[in-house]
Amino acid sequence: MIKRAIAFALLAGLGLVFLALWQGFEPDPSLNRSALYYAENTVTDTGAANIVAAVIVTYRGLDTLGEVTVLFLTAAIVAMVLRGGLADSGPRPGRWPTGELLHTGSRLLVPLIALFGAYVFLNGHLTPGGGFQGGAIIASAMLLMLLTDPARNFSHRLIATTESVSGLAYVAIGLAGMALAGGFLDNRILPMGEFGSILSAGAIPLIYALIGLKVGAEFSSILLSLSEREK
Amino acid sequence: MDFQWIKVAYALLTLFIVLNYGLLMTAVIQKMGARAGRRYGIRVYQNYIDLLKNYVLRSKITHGYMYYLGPVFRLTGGIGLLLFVPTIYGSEMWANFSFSGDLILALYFVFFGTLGMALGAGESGHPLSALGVSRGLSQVTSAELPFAIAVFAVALQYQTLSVTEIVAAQQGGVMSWTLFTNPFAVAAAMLGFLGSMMRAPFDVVLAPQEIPIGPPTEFHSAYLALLQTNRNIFPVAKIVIYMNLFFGGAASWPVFGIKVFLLYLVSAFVGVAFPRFRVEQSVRFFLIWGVPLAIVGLYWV
Amino acid sequence: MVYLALATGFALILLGLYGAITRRNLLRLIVGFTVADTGTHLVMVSVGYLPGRTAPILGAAVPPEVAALRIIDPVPQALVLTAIVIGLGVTALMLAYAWRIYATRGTLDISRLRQLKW
Amino acid sequence: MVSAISIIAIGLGAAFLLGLMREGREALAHALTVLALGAMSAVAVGWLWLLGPGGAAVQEITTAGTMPPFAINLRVGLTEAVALVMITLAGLASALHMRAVLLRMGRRAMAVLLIAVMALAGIVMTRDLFNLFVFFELAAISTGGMVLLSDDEDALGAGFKYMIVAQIVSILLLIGIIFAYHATGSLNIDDMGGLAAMGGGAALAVFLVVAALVLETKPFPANGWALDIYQAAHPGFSAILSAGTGTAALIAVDKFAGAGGAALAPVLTGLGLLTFVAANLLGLAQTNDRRLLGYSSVAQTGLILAVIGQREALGESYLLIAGGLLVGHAIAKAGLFWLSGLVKGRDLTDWATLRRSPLLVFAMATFLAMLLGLPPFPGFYAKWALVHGLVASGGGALVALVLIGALIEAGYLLRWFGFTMKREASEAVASTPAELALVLAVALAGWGAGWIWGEVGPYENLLRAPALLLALAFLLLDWLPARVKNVAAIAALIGGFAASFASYDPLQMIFAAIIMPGGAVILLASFYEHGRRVGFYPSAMLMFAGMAMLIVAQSSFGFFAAWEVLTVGSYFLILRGKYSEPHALSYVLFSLGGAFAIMAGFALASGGMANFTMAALAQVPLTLAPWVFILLALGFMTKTAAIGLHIWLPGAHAEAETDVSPMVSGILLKAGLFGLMVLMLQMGSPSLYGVKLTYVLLWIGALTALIGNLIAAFQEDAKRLLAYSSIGQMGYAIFGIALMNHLGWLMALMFVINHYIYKSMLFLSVGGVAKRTGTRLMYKMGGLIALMPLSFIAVLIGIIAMSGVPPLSGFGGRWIFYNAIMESDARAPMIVIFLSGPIAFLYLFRLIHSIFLGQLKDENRRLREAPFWIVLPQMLYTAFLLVFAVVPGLALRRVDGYLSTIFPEHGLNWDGLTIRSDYGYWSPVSVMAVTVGIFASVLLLLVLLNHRAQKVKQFNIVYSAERPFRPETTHFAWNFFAPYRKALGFLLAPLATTFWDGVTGSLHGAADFLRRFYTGDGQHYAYHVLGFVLVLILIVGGGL
Repeated sequence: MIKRAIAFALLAGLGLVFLALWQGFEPDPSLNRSALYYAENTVTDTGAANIVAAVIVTYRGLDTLGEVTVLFLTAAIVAMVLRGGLADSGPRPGRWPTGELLHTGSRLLVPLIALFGAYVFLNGHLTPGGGFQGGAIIASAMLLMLLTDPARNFSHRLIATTESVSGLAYVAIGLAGMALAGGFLDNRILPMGEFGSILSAGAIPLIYALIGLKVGAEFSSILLSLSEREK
Repeated sequence: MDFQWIKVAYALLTLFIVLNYGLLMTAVIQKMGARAGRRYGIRVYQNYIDLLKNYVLRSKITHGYMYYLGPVFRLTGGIGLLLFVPTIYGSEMWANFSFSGDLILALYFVFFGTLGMALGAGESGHPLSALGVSRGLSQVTSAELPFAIAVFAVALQYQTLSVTEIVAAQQGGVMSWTLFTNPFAVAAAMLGFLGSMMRAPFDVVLAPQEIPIGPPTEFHSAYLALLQTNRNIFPVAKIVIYMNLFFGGAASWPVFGIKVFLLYLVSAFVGVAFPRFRVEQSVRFFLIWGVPLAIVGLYWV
Repeated sequence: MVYLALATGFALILLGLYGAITRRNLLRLIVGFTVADTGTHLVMVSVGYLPGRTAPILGAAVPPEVAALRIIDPVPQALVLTAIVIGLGVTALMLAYAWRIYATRGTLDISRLRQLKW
Repeated sequence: MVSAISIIAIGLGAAFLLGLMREGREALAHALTVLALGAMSAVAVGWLWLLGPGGAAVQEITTAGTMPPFAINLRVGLTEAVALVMITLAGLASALHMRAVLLRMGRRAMAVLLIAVMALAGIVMTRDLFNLFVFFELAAISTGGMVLLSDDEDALGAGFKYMIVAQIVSILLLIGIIFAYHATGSLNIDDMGGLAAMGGGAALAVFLVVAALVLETKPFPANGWALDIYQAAHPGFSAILSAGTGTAALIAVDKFAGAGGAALAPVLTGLGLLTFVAANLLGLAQTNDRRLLGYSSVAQTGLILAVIGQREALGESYLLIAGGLLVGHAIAKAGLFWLSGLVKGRDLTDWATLRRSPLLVFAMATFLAMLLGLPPFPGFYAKWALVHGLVASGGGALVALVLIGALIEAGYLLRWFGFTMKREASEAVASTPAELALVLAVALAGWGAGWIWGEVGPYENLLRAPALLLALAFLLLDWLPARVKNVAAIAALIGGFAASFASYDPLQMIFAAIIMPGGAVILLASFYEHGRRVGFYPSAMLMFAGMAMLIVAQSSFGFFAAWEVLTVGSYFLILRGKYSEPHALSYVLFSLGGAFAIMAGFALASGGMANFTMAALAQVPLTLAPWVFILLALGFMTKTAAIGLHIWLPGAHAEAETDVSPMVSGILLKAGLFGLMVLMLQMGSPSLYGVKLTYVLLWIGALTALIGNLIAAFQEDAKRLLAYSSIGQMGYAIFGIALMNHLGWLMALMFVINHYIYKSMLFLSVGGVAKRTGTRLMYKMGGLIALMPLSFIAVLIGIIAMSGVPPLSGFGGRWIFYNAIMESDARAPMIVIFLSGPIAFLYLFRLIHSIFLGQLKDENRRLREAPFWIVLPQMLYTAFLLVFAVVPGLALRRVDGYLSTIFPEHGLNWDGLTIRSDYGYWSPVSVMAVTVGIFASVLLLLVLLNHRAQKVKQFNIVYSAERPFRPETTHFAWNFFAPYRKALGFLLAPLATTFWDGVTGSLHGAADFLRRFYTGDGQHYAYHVLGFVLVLILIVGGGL
């Protein structure tokens, strides 16, 4: 009881802080200088139509690299954690076989979902979406497959290779930016292309593709690790 | 100051006079004490007999080197003390070896004999000797306190540490004696004097009336003779210091004789009148009565 | 509208945290944090919102020349994306921990993880 | 030079590359990891080299080809480069250290390690607030992963608690960041300056960011999670956590501090100091080594946080201080964590196993010294500069807190070192050569850092001081046999004296004479030791080097450094004694406390100036002078063991080895006297509230003399007796100096020589006897005069000299003393010192009687004289005492002449053989001649009468007609001065001991009570964090 009261009091205090923030908040009437810069210069700087994508991949590319790394890291740690527990997991009761509907449906859906994922990350610089979204969609295909056939063996090797190769390529592109263009992760190492077309915006589509693959692989890896615990 | 060998002769003469004086005086005072107790007492020349007897006795025993040297230390302490202090004021001849050092030398030389004796007694291995030393050191060191402070008061009063100059400052009538110019210091010093004389009520160190106890327990024959000799010189030497510091000194041998006798009588008188203190009592006594008096004396200056 | 979204975000944070710091079950605790994370993301997006504007994607609807007047702030959106992914990573990690704790200790009660203290 | 961003690229690339590897190729993966970390370190070191000695400009690194604030940028300046080097090297070393566990856990674990290091580097370099968040999250997640490397099952719980806290922190941080962005329209930290002053949510936003960043530095009390991690994680990772993560978090706070404006500074300072003091206090109650290191890490980080808060006040020395503390902490803590990986048990006492390997002990000592800020390590310069800087800006209270915290830290760290050196050791450490090499390399890096700080700082480089280098050289010689080293040590002392002989003034000469030739004489006794005696010579020479540097020090810094050096050396030396563990600890704590007082005193006097000559003490403004005087005198008197501060001495001196006791008693104590003399020479006698401070010193000296002597008289242990006697003797010396007149000083100086001689001699004799009898209890001895005559003679001469009985030289001291006090008006303390005088006779007699006289015990009948090499120096001293007794003019006259330049009045006159003062006279030769003459005559008489005396057997005594046969009952020795105890025992009440026991007891009690705050429940830790933030906001509320 005391514990709840303390928790309540503490959160009430935090709530007061938030209240003060809330009261003091006023939406900007116009874009602030950073946003203004992006609005005015994204096209010339990067050639991307999706400003958010430009910010993510180029201007704040280092964040995104870190973000990808977070997933990589989590995948690695989750694998470590779960593998470490192998000895403890005793035999599990068998499962009900999955239904025919799911089987057939997934055969149809998995390629479509994967294709959609690829579309999303390849068009990230033009339309809403991008590498993360695309990657997540690809991973959902994976999830579907796992649901269909929990016993199925996936190639860890393939996933790991995809994950690593795309990661390495990402870093390599970043370094290439330093060598060939204005700095680390500068997207102008590739031609800017025509604004609005798929092969434009320099390295952004390439990076997004790598991110998409990597994220997809990492999510898959995490899902796989978790599901293998269930076997 | 050039050293003259004749001084050695004077020193020996002083020694001779003091020794005889001491022998006679102690006997007289002992006799007076006995008479006061309605006893007959010893013969006046008894001390001579005892001394000679012990000198003549031969011993084949020693407990070791320190034992052997103990009485030597003791007697050296007594004689040295006598000779480092000018005996008769105003006389180069009877100033003996006082050119070697001042009052401080005398104060510290007292311990020369004490230390040697204690060491000799210690080596004898007799537990009662050691016990006596323990008592003696405890008592003497605390009796020394009021005395030392009083001495220092006197030194401050006269702004000198030289015994001769202190005596010189007290010339010109009885009223210029320290006894009257700084009575508290003198009172304190006299308490210390009683303590260091090892007479009743502070005689538990030697406890002569009971079984043998105290540092001399194991000493006999010639060793004892040396100690006895010292027992007749050392008190006189000490009294000489008191006389010089507090009672105007002595400008001639007769004055010397009278003053020393009277001072000695004080300790004897107290001894007859008071019961014996245990050591811790006497330690407390000196700290409670002696030291405050001395402090008053020190601030009196 | 913005204020409402902001308030909702803050409320979600508090709600989520309340769950996270009072529930003893590790899984509920993780759910609490997920809710709080969502609230945080909502707050972030709300702060970048400018009333009456559209998404920062150029094209036919928003030609680059007038972008400055038509779009909302793209930065919080980018940040939120990153934050979401990071939150996801942390959640996955916490779940893995919870599983491992259950496997080794046989409990999901956080108050029984007090071996280290003082 | 490649761009510093390649540190991030290399880390990431290697991590991804690891993903490509097949299972089962762990060795290759590890090689790749090490290679990558090596490359990262190389880049970091390269930049440090370019920015430091190379003088290159700060590197701005932009990304995406766009200028900040529109794209993320990074920056590497000198500070960042230092941090990068520490982080990458810590990572590299840990990767090597954790090889076994990394191989077991596989390539994923290595990838996590790489990413952790990379993320920390990112935190250091980035200038973008959100990017900072990303790197923080990376660091947090990888921490969560690295915790799993531990074998400790509890690590899981710790990791989970950590993640709870990390979640809360990240929520706060995100909210703060987004509102900061809203207020400034930028995410760049460089645009955040003065942000707090902007309206809207800006102030709160800044506050939330600051709170989150500060929480990353693990402030008290919201740091329970960190402690659990430290305790449970693999030590290799804890090293990174302490050296790397802590560094990165501090750099982050430092970066953002500008945004908070002036109001933030006091908050950071307060938090930092609170953490420093509280964590150190709680550290006192720890028994688990890694948790202890955790507390210490937290504390050190807190201190640096406080320094960051005081950045403005510290001005240009800021970098020197913060960097020094940071580097010292990082190296030491990483090294200690790695060491803890080698120790099997987790209890502090289990570290005793290190003792089998001197190299590991050396490493541990190095690390602890670095943590404690001892010379010549960076922390020493930093602490000195910090205290000076704080004093200069009026932060006296801060100084007090820093020093108290540091003292508590010293308490538990050195107690631990004591355990290591003294506790029961199980089997030796099983360390591979690689692990050993790693730890040693880190220790050497610490020395290297010390060199660098010495070079770049505004002070002298201590590692350039010839004396210190000479002492350190003995570390390299430690593989030689003890006797060879002894020859070298004696040669070094004599050589050192000969080399600087001509440059001393007479005052320095006296001290130099007892330090160097005097030390050499004592070292003669060390020849009796066989074997290698590992550690003895470096410690002893360190002490001698400190002393030698002390007496010639010109600047306050040099003086203080020398003081610390001699303290450290003597601590190691004292710790060598068999049972000296607690005593060495109390010695070093008192000494460090004293040293801190000295440092504070100097800082106060200098007004913050870096270079302050000792001579300038004379110009301290009148308002400050008394306080400076008090602080310095207090410091010096801890060394001379003045009353109240004396309780360390008896144990330390008594339990030390036979040849160490004379060194620490005869020589070391004089350092305090030298300090007091220099102090009064420069400052005279300032008054405080109308009381002359030297008058207070008179009282202290007198009371010390009284109590020291009195307690000595009641000791049964011979060496403790001598030790208490030293206390008393130092009381006399202080009294003499405090008299502030010619003869008082002359006496004190004579005392310096005399005390050296007779105390060294007595300690050696007693030590030799104790060596033979196997006990130091005097009542168990007795009658040894026949068996050990030479030792007896030494003690005899020693006690005669010491008691001041004519004709030996001790009397000279007394004579000068009486003349000196004749001039003084201070009568009350004089009385006290009179009281203490005769008591010396008591203990001295007891010493010689109980050991050498009385009854020989059965078990001692077959003893031989003490070893030749122990007796030899005693005989040299005896000879010297006899000579000095006759011709005290040897040294006295020159010193007297020198003192006339300081106190022109009331000197001595030299009239042939007679020495005259204003009051009295003394002729040493005559006294000796007369005494010897009389003695010889009387002896002759006795020999004539008694020449055939034969020695009788032991029990041939008059004993109530019985022959006693049991020496135990016949030897009157135990409680020898029973009547005295009855009369004066009340003075012996151990008030000081009770007082200090109370202080330490209540500190421990408080620590034990307060640490229950860390309940171990992750949700409670969450409360702590939230509560911390709220309280902070209440405090800051007005300011922001």
